[in-house]
Amino acid sequence: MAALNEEQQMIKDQASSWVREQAPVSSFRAMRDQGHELAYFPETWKAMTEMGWTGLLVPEAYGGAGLGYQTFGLVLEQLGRNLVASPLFASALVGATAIIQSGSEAQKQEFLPKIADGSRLVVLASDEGSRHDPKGQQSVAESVTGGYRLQGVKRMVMEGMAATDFVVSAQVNNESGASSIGLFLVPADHVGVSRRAMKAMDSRGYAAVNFEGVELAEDARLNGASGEGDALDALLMAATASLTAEMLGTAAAAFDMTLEYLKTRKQFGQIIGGFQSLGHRAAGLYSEMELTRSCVEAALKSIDDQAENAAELVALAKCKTNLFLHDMSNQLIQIHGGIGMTDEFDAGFYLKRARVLEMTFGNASYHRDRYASLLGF
Amino acid sequence: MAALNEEQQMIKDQASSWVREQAPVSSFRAMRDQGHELAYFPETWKAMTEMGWTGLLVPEAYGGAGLGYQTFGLVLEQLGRNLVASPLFASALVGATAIIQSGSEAQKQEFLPKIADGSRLVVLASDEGSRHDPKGQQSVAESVTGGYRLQGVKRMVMEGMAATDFVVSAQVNNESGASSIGLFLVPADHVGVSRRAMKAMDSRGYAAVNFEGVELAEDARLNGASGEGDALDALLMAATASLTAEMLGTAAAAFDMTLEYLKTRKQFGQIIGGFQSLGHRAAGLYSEMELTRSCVEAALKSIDDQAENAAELVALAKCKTNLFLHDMSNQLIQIHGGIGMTDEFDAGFYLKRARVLEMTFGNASYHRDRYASLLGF
Amino acid sequence: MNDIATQNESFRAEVAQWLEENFPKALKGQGIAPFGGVEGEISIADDAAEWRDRLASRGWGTPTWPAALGGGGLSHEAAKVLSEEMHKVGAINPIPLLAGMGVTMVGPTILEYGTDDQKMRHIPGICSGKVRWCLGYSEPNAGSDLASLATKAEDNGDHWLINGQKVWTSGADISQWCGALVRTDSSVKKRDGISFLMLEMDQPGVETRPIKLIAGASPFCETFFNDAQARKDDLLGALNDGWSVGKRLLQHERASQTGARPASSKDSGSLQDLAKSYIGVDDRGALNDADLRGRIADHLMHTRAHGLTIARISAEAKGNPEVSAAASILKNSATRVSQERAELTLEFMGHQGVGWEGSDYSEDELEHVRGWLTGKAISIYGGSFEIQNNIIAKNILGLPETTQKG
Amino acid sequence: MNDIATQNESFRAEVAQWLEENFPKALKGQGIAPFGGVEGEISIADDAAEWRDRLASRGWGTPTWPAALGGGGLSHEAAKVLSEEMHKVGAINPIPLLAGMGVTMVGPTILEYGTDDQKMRHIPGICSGKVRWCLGYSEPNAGSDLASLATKAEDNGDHWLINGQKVWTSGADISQWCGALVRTDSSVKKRDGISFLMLEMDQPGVETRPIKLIAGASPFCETFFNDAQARKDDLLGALNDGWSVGKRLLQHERASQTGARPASSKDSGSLQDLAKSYIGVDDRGALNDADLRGRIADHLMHTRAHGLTIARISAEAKGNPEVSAAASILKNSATRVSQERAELTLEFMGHQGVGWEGSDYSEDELEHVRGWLTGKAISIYGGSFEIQNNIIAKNILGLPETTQKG
Repeated sequence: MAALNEEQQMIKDQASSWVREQAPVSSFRAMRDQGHELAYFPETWKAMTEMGWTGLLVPEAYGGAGLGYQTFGLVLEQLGRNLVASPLFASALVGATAIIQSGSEAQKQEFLPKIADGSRLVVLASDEGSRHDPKGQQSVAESVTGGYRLQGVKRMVMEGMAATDFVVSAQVNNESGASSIGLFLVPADHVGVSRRAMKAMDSRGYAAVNFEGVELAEDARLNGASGEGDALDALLMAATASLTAEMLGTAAAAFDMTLEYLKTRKQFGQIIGGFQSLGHRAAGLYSEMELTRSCVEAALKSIDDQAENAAELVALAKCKTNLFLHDMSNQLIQIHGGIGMTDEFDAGFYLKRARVLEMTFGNASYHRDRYASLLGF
Repeated sequence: MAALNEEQQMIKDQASSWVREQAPVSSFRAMRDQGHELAYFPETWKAMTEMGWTGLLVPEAYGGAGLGYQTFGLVLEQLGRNLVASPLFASALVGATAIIQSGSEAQKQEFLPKIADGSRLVVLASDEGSRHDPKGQQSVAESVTGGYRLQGVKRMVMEGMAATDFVVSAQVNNESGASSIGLFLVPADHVGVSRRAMKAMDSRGYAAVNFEGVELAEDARLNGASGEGDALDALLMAATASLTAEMLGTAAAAFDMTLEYLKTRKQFGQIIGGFQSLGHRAAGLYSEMELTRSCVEAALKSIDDQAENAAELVALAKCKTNLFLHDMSNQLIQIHGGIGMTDEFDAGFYLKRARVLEMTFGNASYHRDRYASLLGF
Repeated sequence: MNDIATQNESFRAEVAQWLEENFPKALKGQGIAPFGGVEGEISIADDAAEWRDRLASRGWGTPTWPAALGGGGLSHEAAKVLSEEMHKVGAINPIPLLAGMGVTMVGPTILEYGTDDQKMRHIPGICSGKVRWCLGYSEPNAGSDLASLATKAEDNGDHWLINGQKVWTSGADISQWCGALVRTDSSVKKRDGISFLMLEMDQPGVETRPIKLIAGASPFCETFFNDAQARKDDLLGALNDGWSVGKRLLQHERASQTGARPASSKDSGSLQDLAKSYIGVDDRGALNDADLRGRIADHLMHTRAHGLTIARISAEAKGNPEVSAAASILKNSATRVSQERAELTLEFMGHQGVGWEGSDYSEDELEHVRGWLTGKAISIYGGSFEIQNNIIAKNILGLPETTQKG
Repeated sequence: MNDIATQNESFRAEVAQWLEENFPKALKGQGIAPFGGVEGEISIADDAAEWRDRLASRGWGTPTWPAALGGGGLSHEAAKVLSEEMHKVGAINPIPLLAGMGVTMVGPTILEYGTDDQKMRHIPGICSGKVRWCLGYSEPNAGSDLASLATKAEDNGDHWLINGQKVWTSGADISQWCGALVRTDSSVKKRDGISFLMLEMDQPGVETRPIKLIAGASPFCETFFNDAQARKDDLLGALNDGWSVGKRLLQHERASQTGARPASSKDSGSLQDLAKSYIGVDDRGALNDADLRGRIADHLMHTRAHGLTIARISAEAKGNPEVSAAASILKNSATRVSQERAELTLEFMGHQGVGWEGSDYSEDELEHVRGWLTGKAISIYGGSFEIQNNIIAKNILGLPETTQKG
């Protein structure tokens, strides 16, 4: 754990005790068993709003705390531990980032205060096909008089059923004929927008959202701070780095459950953690977790610092957390044996959530390739 | 071990006891320490000739035993166990195969009886750059009146210093202007041929051979049974399959040494093989060896049977033996600890030999790619 | 052609003709689902029942078992011919599926250890496909360390009285009989006081409760014995010698698990073609994800090596699929093949590989996901991955025991 | 800027000026080879000796050690400034290299456990770079199980009499002093009868014999003690308490090994550029071997993660590179980085990666091969890979001990 300042330590402690006391895994289980439409409890969301987490990133001028990604990461890690379901990541991190990074002053004034108070849920609608492929957008925003006409289908939109607004990525044709990717703010109740819930294995909230000839004004576009082409890339970098903090929390909880089991389960007359092959496996997993944590923290810091090597560090962190969470979730089941296979025990939740997180914003192959390209080979 | 017929069992038993009694690893060590120019002892070669191994592949009509690759593989596996150095593989297997597969009747009559009696050493000169890349030949055989003019530099030519003749691969321009790869028989003492020893880490015999405007008659070419383009490919398949048998022997001996050590070395008051992490590691290696053996035997059989799927099985066998020998040679050192690091102990010989064998005829990446291509993806 | 070969060929013709006359074409390629929501008695469709009965009338559901007991009395070679001919016409033998653990495990063990009376009473029912067996082995505190089991059987004069709890009794809720390991002597070392008992499931003292798994509904149950009873003469093997009987039965289980099963029953197409359909290929026909391509190639190579090893070991045993020490190697290797395939499939399906239900995912996709989850158990049951490695280290390699005796 | 920061910046200026005046530019970027064929006394070139002596006169070869004993008396922050400034001008501190195990291991342990007299007698020599130390730990039958060592030291009234054999005494043939673990009581449990003794190497009872390794000549020796002697007051720590002294010393060793070292000293360019030079790139600039590219990327990511972890742990310890439990994690991780890099390098060099000698291979290529072989020892010495995992499992994770106590 990187050295924290006082404020960060406080936020971390608060998140940790809230998650432990108010959001045990049994709460996620209850949500799953009910088949809740939104895939989170409104009271959870309310509590988060009250603790100020929804405004963590939002600058003070717009009603938030103006803190950074490292701080937000501390909260996400704790939430990841207990698989807490809420739109916090999708809106207060991803949505807020989109507007902070690329919004006009008017857009900031309109959206940021409401993201911070939890009254608007602004989420990214970008992925389309079966793979994360931001450069391969099929959605198109056609230039028309006074604005754009948006056409496309987005899938696996996080908290897409709860969202009040979408940040939609789409190909835009420049005057020169070349095409780039733009981001557009589209209200969920806009004419031409329809959505349906997607039921993924982690029982979280996803939607497929259809944008059918959606007519948008000029000012619906998020123009981007550093040239239009980079808006989606910059957004995905911050989102991906932050997601790795949640993933680390999920993996760390899986590790802790496993370690606890190794220390208590007896077979053949001894504590199974005393079997060297299992002890060494735990040692290997712990070591990998330590390395992964370093990457996650470095990635978050690079986003806060707007560091030049942020792209490398984010690819590194996502690849490493993917690999570690993959192994860890498999070992969680394997070491728990039969009990791990039962739905009554929580291990399956972690395994299913792990695979969704691995795939989100690019799997290990995607980021391995990206890392190699960034390093010039 | 596949079920053997009586003749195969006899040859295997003979090889096994000869290697054990006449060719211990200390004999390889003596050769290395002397820095022997040929990198093998002539008496070793003489013994092999007398046992008839040089004629194992050669058809009876040309003075050999006319047996197959599976049978030759039994001998190679035994030789691999003790790192026995000789030109048996290079000439009696690779050289003989080239002529059996692609030679004219006249070439067979001239070379095969002498390969079988050990008086001529015919070896393949094909690799050039730092990677095995048979399709990327830079050597050229230019059509000239009455024959060819050969130009090129070949490296890592097995037993190239001892060879009496080379089978040289080179690009040949067809009448249509398209180019294909041809094989040419070139005496080592031919005008324009020069060679020098290459000192590789396995202390075996290699040469860099220079072919400088070598003038060859039409009948120096091995025309190939199935069209000129396939001659090198068919030769490499048989050679690679056979090499995996030697590799398996080398890896199996490394496994046996390791297992023996696990059963005798004491640390912390107990036999180290009783430490579960080492016991499981040994179990994993043994399992991998069993799988590898199946691939090696299947590849050899597919060559004997001229099976349609031979190319797949050879790529499979080489990739699997590469990976297993790699791991096994590393574990040989690791499990032996400090003693394994000393030159006085034999482990280093196996490690060094392992890397050369892995690289010969293509590393794991090469064959993994080939396998995927053969399976159409 | 030698005599045996001639006999086989004439047998082949006989089988082909019999199949032509007796196999209902409508059942081509169809198994008979042994699991999934079935409660009480097994009920199957009429034509399936007809096919089962016709096959059983020849003893061909259990072709190598003695004809006098309802088996086919065939040699292993002839059984192979039968299997090949059935495969040709798409005929699936339903009897092993219907008999639960009867054909693969309990039957062979009864044939080996049973009295003549036990064979006469139990084997024909298994051969008929009408009596289903489950196994009572694991207990909540006796998983990999089976020998510490606590379910007790007391000698009550004319019957055994059984009390305790089993878990992972696959199909207990739909089985007629159970082969259970029970403690018959608590005064001796763990392994030495165990017996193998056969008992009827349909009695007041037996209660079963299905277990929901991470993949959803499952064939597994918790099974509770409260003063359940068994006949005095239904002890298999000697009193307190159940450990060796039970271990032998597990060897039969391991042998039956060495073939790698696809993660999903729909998984018949080639993995590489499926991957191509999700990821596409470049202009030389190679998968558009080089990294994944290499890992799929590695997996397919391992799969092939596994298949070649089964063939080699079987050839070395001259066609007799004898239970061998290699079973542990093959079990772990099969596990790797199955689990790796399932993970790779999920991976290349990407967003489509994380679905749980609903129309956004194809049936195949959803089955792949469930199969992936179910497959996580392969490295746990039937002797976990770790237990198999212990067996290889100790029994094959002769390394010292690392664990205390169970 | 706070006071400490101001002090550091003024110290930075002082160092820069001192280096300008004292560092011989001819030595820029040059280490002073501590190993390799040197026999008897260490002889080094005149300008190197001059540089060593100038640095030692300020105590800056051992900057954080007490000034009264010949060290620099600097804070860790100031030492970092010194190191940064030296790095800027390409000045390498030769004293840790020259003192053998003196600076990295023996010195810190003497500072912790030594008497004032021992500190006065031994520390200044280490600080000067003129007294080289080796370590007598391992024995032929006491490798990872160090506690079973047999070399005996008897109390002979006015001196210790030492008999036995050590192996892997690195630099024993060129060292003036040796820190040895010896058995001083055979009547008690293995660890309890061990003491840490310091003795001179230049005496009749000590004989050294270099060990040839798989990579060729090596710094390692076998060392034989035949009635060798040590002063009575050269026992470090209490009698029979050498195990804790020796263990502490090993923690210093582990801490010094957590940085991944390149397989070869020539290995300064980037791995990916080297790979490109052998394999070439396609039209999008990607390495022409997709499979290898993925594995190199994985390796580079692990390398970076390792570096980030060292930085993180050091930051958490607030710049004080304290010996911590994390050392075992970093040792194994560093091993993986080094060995993986060496294997990948060999692999992409292909035919050029299997050379042993001769003009067919470049000097760099040959060094890569030797470095690859030498590097196989990293997972063996200083607590093997397996021992580190035992330590992590037991000390960090709190799992039960799996091995009998040594």
